[in-house]
Amino acid sequence: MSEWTEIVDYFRGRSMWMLHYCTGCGAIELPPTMTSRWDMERFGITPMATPRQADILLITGYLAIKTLKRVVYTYEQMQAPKWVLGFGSCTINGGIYWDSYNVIESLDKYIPVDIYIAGCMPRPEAILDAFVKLKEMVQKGEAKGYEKYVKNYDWYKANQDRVLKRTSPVLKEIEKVTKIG
Amino acid sequence: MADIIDEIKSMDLKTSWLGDWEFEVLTPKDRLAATLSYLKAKGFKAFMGLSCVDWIEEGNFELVYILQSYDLALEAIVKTKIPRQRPVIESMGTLWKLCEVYEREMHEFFGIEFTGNPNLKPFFLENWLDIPPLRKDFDTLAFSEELFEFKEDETHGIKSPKRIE
Amino acid sequence: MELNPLRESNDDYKYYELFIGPNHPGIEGNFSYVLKMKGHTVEEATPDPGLLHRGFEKLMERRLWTQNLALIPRICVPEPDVNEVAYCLGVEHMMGIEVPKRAQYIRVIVLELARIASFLFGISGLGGTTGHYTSVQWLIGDRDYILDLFEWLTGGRVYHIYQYPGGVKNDLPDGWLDKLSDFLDYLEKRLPEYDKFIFQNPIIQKRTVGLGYISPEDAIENGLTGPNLRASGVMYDIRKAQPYLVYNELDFDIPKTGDGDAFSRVLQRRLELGESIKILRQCVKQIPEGPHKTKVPNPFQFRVPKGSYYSKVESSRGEFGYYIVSDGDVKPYRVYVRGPSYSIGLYYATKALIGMRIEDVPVWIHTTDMCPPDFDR
Amino acid sequence: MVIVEFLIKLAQGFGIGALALATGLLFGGIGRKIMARIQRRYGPPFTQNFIDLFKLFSKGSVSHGWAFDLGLVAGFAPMLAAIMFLPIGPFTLLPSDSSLIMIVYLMMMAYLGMAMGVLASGNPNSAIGMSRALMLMAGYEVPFAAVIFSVYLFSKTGYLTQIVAQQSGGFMNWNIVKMPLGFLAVEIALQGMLGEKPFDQAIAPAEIASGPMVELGGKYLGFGMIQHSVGLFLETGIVVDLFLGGAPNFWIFIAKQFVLYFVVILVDAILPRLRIHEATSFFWKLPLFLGILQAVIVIIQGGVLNV
Repeated sequence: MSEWTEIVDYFRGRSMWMLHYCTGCGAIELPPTMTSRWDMERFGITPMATPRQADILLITGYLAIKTLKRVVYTYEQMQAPKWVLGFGSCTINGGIYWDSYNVIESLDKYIPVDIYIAGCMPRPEAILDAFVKLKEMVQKGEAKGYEKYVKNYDWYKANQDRVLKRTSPVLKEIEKVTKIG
Repeated sequence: MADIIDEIKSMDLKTSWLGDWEFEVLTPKDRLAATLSYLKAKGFKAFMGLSCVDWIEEGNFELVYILQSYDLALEAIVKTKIPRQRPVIESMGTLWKLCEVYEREMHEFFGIEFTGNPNLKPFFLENWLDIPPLRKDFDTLAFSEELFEFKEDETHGIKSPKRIE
Repeated sequence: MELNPLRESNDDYKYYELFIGPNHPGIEGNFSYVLKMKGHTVEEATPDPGLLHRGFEKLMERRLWTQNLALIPRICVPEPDVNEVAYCLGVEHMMGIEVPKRAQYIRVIVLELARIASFLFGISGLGGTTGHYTSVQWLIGDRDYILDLFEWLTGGRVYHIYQYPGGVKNDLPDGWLDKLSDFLDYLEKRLPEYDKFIFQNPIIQKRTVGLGYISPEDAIENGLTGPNLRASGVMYDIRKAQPYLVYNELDFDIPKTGDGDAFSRVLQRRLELGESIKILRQCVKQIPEGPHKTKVPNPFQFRVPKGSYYSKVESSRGEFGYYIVSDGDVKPYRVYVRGPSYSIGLYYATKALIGMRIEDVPVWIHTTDMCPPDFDR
Repeated sequence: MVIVEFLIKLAQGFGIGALALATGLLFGGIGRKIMARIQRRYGPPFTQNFIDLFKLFSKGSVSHGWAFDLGLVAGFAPMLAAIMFLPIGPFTLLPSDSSLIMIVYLMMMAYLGMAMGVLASGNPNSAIGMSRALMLMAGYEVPFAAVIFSVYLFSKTGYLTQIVAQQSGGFMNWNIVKMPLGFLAVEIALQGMLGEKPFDQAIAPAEIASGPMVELGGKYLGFGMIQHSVGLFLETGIVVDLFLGGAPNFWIFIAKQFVLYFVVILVDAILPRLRIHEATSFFWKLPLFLGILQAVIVIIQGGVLNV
């Protein structure tokens, strides 16, 4: 069966559909990547309108808490095999928003990331490079983030709930000092 | 242009030029509505923005209404102070409906109550339980470290299972 | 499945909810409208912002005056330079710094180039929503020439971080102005093609003429600015009315379309793009020799005197305003950012979208050229 | 013997189905390439659609109930069935006296099956998309029916092989020369049948997030793609048989199909999308007028002038 898997992986790498969800400011470099100058369709990468059809979830930059919730929904709606690309420094460690109260710091704690692209903002060449890398990884059968998600579902869910389903103030002692009225 | 300044001065309000095209008007809280409607009648028809400054040391919130007149090519910046302990002020939604959206934002970010504004629901933030974030005593770094920066093994109150590679 | 006996009389069954965004190709950026629909018609629209909220105003209070220059371009992604210039203008006014003539010209060049890039992006949005993909490909492709010029000048394609209180960071590289002229020649050659392909296209006209009419009174009352305001017939441009930088030395017109519908809003952008080319040509001719920056204190001693100031710049979307408050410290006390899309995206859309058919909603959104990062901040 | 004949027919049926699918996919791939070149870019390899289809069938998929599954099968099965009645070059698997009516009927069945499937997904976007698709069908089927009627009157038969035979003997015998108005009407209707701009309201990504396909993923989307590809083959094929004189062999047949598809792609590249009611009312105006005019001309020629 391993030959069959290899063939399947080969074709999966040649046809990766990307979800057309602009999660952050990195989305501004996607139109040049998609259009006539860089034309990522020549690698078989096409933007798709809905998560059901997509193979790649591109997290283009920082994630506000509100967006994280949508991203998790979206990721879970996508069908395996699926891959996540963390785009820009903000997804790695918060980047320039390292001290922001509304931006998560490390994407890998909430959903499994297969490839990070460093930089703010990464150039279209870097994006294409990441896609080609991902293609190689897929064809070698190395990009297995979605399996990691299934295996560690509780861990990821706990991390997500920690941010999304807060029931008490995060900074308790300060809350005691200043209360409205 | 100058007569407006003179008229405002005759109304017992402090006013001064901030730049070539803009002047500020300091008004007490109870005369805010009157000042704004006076300016609106004088041609400052466009409402450009509402902001707030948290003067934590003197214990006040300063509300800043930015108005624009297209005929005079002037900007009027109306400022009023309300106590930080009881931040309540009437809504300007009767003058500009648009203002209610800004008030909703200020309510969320500073915790100011606008009486008469029916729509003060959460706007930009979801499930926010701490003090309003743009207040000076809110420590965003501590918040960020507490909520987002945690080691993989730390539990933080939630039973966090170990990650399998 | 159970059928409700009250189905006919129950209002809940007449309506359904439809999300335009955040994960939807028809919305601009990461932003959402929750539409209450009846058939194909919108009955109620509720904006749901905050998906891009990063708390800029809080973060800026924690950084030095000059550190903030790296932060603020991120507020408006398609056209970041207006943020830097507006912030610098505010800081310079409060500190009383005189900016050299050459630096002012360079700033105008950067602003106008960014405006052209943003207009090309904005017009391509119309193509994307109406399915006119060839125009998207062409316009975005041409926009890349501008990004290349920026990259040569500043080192960054999207975020330039090129302005600094007291001037700009580097002088223009040798030969840059010639390349700029070449690009302008190229663009002027392309524009008639675009006019024919997009603005004279009968289906584009059919879909946008008469859509989402905004009267001048409505436009003023609801805080619309920039091309959206001018398309409604209120000919107010900050560059003309309250000239900053060297705009009073440059000769340009404010084109008048004045119908107030979706088509005239896009056409307004197209015509203003032509005026920007005119401005750039003059700048290339008139730019004086001289220093490109003045001496300012080092970043750790960079203190702005006590006070407040509202500085504003005409961006491609409208008025970008920075209300800056200083208490004399090395960090700003408070910075408030007035994004041009705020009033139209969060307030006016809730009125304008009512009664619109579902296929017109994305077209309306894109013709107003709203940019969610600038009101989410 | 009957069993052997049946088995041969069955094998031939599979073969024709596969052939139609492969041709449809290849056309789609070449169409993407042409589109890319118009848009000043390189474009995907022309085999891209095969890779996409293979990948879709290797993906996991979520079902939305039995009606969803059944609907998608009901969506592509009639398309495949219709191919069997179509003369492909000199070859027809199931010759029938009423093959024209049969094909038109089966084509409509396919869309209704698709409608049943996607409506079961319960997503409002697919409901809007499907209502648009059916409304558009109500638009293009009317001029198409008018043209079919004229062809019937002209050829005095509904047997496609016979219609093709009547057109043999050179270019001047083709129906496109004899009924130019009808061909024009069918060409416009073809744009709508294939769902290319300006008539791609049903899948408009920027408006309703790709409409009927919004909940389709993996294998289900694969079935949708098969339906589209076979539909492409069928719809261009029937126009070739009706107006372009059929073909002496398979290669000329697909060459003629490709010419039709090429025109469709060119129109698709330069026009944006109409609103749905504008599209339907457009079909009821110009193409319908052309179709009816053609029928009237045929009646006058045949009945009054007795040509």
